[in-house]
Amino acid sequence: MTVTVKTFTSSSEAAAALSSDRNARYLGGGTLVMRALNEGDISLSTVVRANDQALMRIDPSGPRITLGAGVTFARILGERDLSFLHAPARSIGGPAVRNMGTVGGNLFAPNPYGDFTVALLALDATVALQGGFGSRDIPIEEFLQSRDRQAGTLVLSVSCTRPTSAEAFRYRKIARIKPKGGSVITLAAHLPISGGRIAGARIALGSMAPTQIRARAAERALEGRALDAATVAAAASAAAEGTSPSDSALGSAWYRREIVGVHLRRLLLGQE
Amino acid sequence: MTRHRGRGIASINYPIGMNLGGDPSQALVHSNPSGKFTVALSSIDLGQGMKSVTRQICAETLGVPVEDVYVDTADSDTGPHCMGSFASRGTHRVGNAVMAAAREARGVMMEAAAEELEVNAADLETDGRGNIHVKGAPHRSISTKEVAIAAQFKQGKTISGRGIFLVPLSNVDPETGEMSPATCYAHACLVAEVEVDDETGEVTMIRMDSAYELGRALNPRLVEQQLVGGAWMGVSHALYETPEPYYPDPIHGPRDFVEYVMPGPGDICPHDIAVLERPAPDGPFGAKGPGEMCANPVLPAVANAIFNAVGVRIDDLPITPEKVLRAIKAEGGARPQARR
Amino acid sequence: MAKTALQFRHNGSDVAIFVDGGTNLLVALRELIGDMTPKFGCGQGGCGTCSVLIDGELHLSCLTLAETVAGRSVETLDSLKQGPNLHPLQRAFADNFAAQCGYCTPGMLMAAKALLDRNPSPSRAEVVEAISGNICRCTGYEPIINAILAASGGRASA
Amino acid sequence: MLELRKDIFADERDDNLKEIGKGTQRQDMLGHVTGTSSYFNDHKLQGMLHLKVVRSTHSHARIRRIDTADADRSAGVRRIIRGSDVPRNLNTLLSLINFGKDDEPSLAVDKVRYKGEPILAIVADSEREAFEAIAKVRIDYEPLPTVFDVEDALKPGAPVVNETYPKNAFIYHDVYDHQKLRFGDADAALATADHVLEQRYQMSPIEHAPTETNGSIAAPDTNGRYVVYTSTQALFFSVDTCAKILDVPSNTFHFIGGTVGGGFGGKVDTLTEPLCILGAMLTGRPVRYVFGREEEMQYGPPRGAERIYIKDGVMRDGRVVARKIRAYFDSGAYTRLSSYAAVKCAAHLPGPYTIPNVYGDVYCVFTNRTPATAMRGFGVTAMDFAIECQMDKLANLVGMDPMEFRILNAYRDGDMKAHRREAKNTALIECVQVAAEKAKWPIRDEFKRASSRKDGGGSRAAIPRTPADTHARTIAPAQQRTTYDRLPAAALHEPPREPPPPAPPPPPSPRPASPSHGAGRFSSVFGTRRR
Repeated sequence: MTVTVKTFTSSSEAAAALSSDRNARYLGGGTLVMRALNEGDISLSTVVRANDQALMRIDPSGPRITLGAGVTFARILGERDLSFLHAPARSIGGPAVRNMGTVGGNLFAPNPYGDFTVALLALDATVALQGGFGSRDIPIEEFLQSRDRQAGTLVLSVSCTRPTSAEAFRYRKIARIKPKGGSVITLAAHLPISGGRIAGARIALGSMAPTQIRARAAERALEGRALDAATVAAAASAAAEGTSPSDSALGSAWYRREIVGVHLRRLLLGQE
Repeated sequence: MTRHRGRGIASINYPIGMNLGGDPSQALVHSNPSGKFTVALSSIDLGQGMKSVTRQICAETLGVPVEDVYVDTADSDTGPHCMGSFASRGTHRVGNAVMAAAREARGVMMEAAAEELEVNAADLETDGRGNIHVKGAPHRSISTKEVAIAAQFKQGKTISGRGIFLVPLSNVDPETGEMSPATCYAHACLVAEVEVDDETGEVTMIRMDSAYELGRALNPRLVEQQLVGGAWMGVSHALYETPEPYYPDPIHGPRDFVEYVMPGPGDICPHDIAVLERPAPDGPFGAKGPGEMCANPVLPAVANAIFNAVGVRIDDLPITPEKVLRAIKAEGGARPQARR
Repeated sequence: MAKTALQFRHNGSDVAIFVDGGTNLLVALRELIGDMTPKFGCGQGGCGTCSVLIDGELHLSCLTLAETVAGRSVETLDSLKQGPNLHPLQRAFADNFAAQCGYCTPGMLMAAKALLDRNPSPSRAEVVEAISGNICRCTGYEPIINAILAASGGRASA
Repeated sequence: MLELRKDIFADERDDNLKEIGKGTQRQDMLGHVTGTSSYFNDHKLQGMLHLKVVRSTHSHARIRRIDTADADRSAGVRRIIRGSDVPRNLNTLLSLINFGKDDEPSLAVDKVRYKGEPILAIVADSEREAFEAIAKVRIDYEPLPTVFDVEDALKPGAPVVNETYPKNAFIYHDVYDHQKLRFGDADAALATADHVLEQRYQMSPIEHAPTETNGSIAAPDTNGRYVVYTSTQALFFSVDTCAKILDVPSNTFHFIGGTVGGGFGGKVDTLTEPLCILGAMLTGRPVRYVFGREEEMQYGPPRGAERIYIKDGVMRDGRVVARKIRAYFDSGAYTRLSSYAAVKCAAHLPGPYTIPNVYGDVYCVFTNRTPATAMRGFGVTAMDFAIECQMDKLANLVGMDPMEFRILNAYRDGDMKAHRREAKNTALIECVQVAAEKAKWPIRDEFKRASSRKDGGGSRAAIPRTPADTHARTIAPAQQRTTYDRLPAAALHEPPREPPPPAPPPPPSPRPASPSHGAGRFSSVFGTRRR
């Protein structure tokens, strides 16, 4: 049972191959699949690739932008129109990983990885999936909740909201190591302001649960209010509500709960 | 949100070599017919500079330029026995063995030169540039190459030498611990300045100032490599590293360089170092060994600086943000000590 | 085992090899082509010792499926020297004593080259970012940062 | 930034040397920057096989059964090596210097003592095929109670980790479960000290994390020898350890190494060479055994954890008058080198200070974790952390500046150290003075004028009256021998053996019928009373 590589020109063929073989994994940038192969993961015996140019497409125009699943973080950093995504893209890996890692792969990256997905979650993303029986779009939250069962489907692209202003979207990754390290927690906040009040707040957290999650209590504390110190304090104190962080090599659940509010407050107040 | 600065110090000494089996090392030195020397060792260069420092020791002892010496390490067929590269023993033990071997080789070289120049070997000296001449009469000179040719093809002499360094065995008294654990000691004192975030427990290194006494800096650039890299490792040990983050509970062990945390290139701070040299009577040109002890003072200096900054003592390594935060919370908040 | 034929440019020369399914580029370079300059450090993408340039972009060869470089250009540290002359980065690493055990050096040099090829006079922060995917356990990074700054004509100091 | 303070101790040095003191370029720098420095793994051998080990999934368990039937038939498998295939499947590293008892198998046979302990070695055509075979091995374990805390391990009734040391402690001098240091009367001095401070310090393990992982390549060479490319930090330690374990003369091997991608102590243990060579012997092919990064981090030996209790007595004027220390080295499941670390640590007490009454007990304790080994600052790093944190607390307690406090207590030339040797060539005071100067940390003139070369010796040179332990422990020599241990007790007193003949016949098999050759030891002994 050695490893077979299957390369297709269309994503639908790749999706079909993926869904018909339990030991198949789709090769994006290689940071997950090649590592698994290198480390002797024998549950993986078929590597599926697609040379479909549609997977590489970036559609940066309009109120919702679309990123092909095969788009690398380096490419996002090269797109001026996507400057709101530069901070999350830059927070991934070193330069080599950014040249390799893809938007689609990041959706599958477990803690302490998957930082870009935190940003996408805050930006109300939808994920376009190609399964054995056709394609469909699902909200990113639904995707993340069922991620373990998505191994047989192929992600085609991700679309997300373009923030109305630079201040409306904030992102921060807390790592032990500078300039790059694994996430202790990752925070993203999309706070559209309408008439001086926050309308449609979305706060997303990484490493605060088995997958990226929304901090709904903090969102409620912000919704309909002006972004002032009192509101921020209320959101910060609610930040850990509903989260279920784990102990890991990078920090304990206790520590993550203790600091998530501190970092949310600093993020929303623009403090270092 | 408050960040507090603090300074802490630590001073240490460190034993050179080990008290096991006499801690021996051997070296062989020989010349080829062009007067170029090879040092054969089984000692390991794992980055500390074994090949380079023994090369300088050999060149100095022989009285030839460093370019005329090449050090070959770690082939069990050609290199004589060495205990290995650990316990800060490389420079001292292996250096001494190389020095002894080079001294013996130099003796033959000077005899061969004396025969060519028709003088007494005791009246000759080396100029360090590849020539041997009569003391006080530099024009009565012969090159090491000419000497090597003469030794090989005319006199039938091998310009070579053997060296060993062995420490007298020292028993350890079971009742009192009386022993001779090492032959000499290096010393250091280090001042660390940190900044502590009292809401997250994060500690940032601001700067380090240090003084290291290591016998003699045989090569100051190699010493600098050890001290700079070693202090970085000290910071890493102090604040970051463990394969068992919940020791003694052996859970959540890191599997990669993301989970095993060490300071990155963005975490380093300025470090001003002074090197003192009090030659060890038994060291090669007085050298001790900087390789291990350079990390040691950093750990307590950082811990003491954290106390100075926020008034908490963390006695468990590594001093993670979590431990600092727990301690600050247990104290009811940061209690900055007198600035110093 | 079924083998797949693979052709690509390696340091300016065309090479052709047969790879097993799943072979990574690091293994292909070292064991099939014999270029030992990229090193194995983790196989996880965490240390950068296997860094190479693919079509001029920095990649981790251990996480690159070998057959994905078909028809592309791969550069390793072995491409840096021009004849007997060291590349300015190699000279700067030497002058700054930026290597101890030397094992991370090939990856560091490739990361540095990827930076300077795009940004000939980087700031210290940009240098730090450029080597942030590369682990060095010996030097404490300072001499490496200084070497890259020196090679770029920047200021080599802390 | 490095500054040479040539002004200090200038009278003790000859600075007119030609090569010494120069910042000459490293001999290996050109190789490093061109990538041509040759590490163990940079050797490509024809027909090389790959070795991977099957590791225990339990921290402590009896092995009931090992079923390799499916693995044997797995594609590409050339050989599965069991403990019974290892000629001498029990060793301890420092047996080469007659220190300690053989306590660690190359491959576990009846019991595993830490999670990740090797049980089988699988030699296959490719790494992938070795991984696939590993998945097909079935091992039936009977889990045993575990112990992970050093103090718990020493309690009566604790699970026995390593039957060679049934009390879970290394035995020193055949009698004690710790190394003692006794100098003066610490208890009496503590009773009359102005302040007493007792504290607990803990260091968790630390991983060496060299960028190059541990590994070796072994290959049959001409004339019956084996060439071994290795990452070892100690070439002859590895040669002789392999000769002992594989029971062949040491000159069967041609070890090549010397250029290593970082070690920091983590490449002293001869972790990969014995099985790698055995694989080459049993298959007749070159074999590579290299650790993956997770293996290196989890099962490569770390710097062991240490727990340290310090009780100090200090006078109002800042003089430390007594220091009492109890320290535990967590050796993990086997001895490796921790036994020596404890001795080195005892000798290091009480740090670089002249303290008239010092009392130390240092234990090397076995627990069910990955065996520990040497690392940069071995035996000293954690103790220095404890001592220097303690010194800071003491200075605080008596209201002294911490720099001045250290100068006051620093050892000086001529002082008697606690291990009963005169301090010579000391320089702590000067280091503190220069560090203070560099950091612009003000100290008073009297402390600026202090010198390591002044005011030592005299009454400070005396060995104080030292009471004998009133409750000296009379532990019977715990010599429970295991079924593997073939070394008769008398062998401990054997004179060094003659080196093997220069040209031995090629070994016909890895297990020669001739008498054991591999037991040759280095020529000296670690000190014990019996000598």
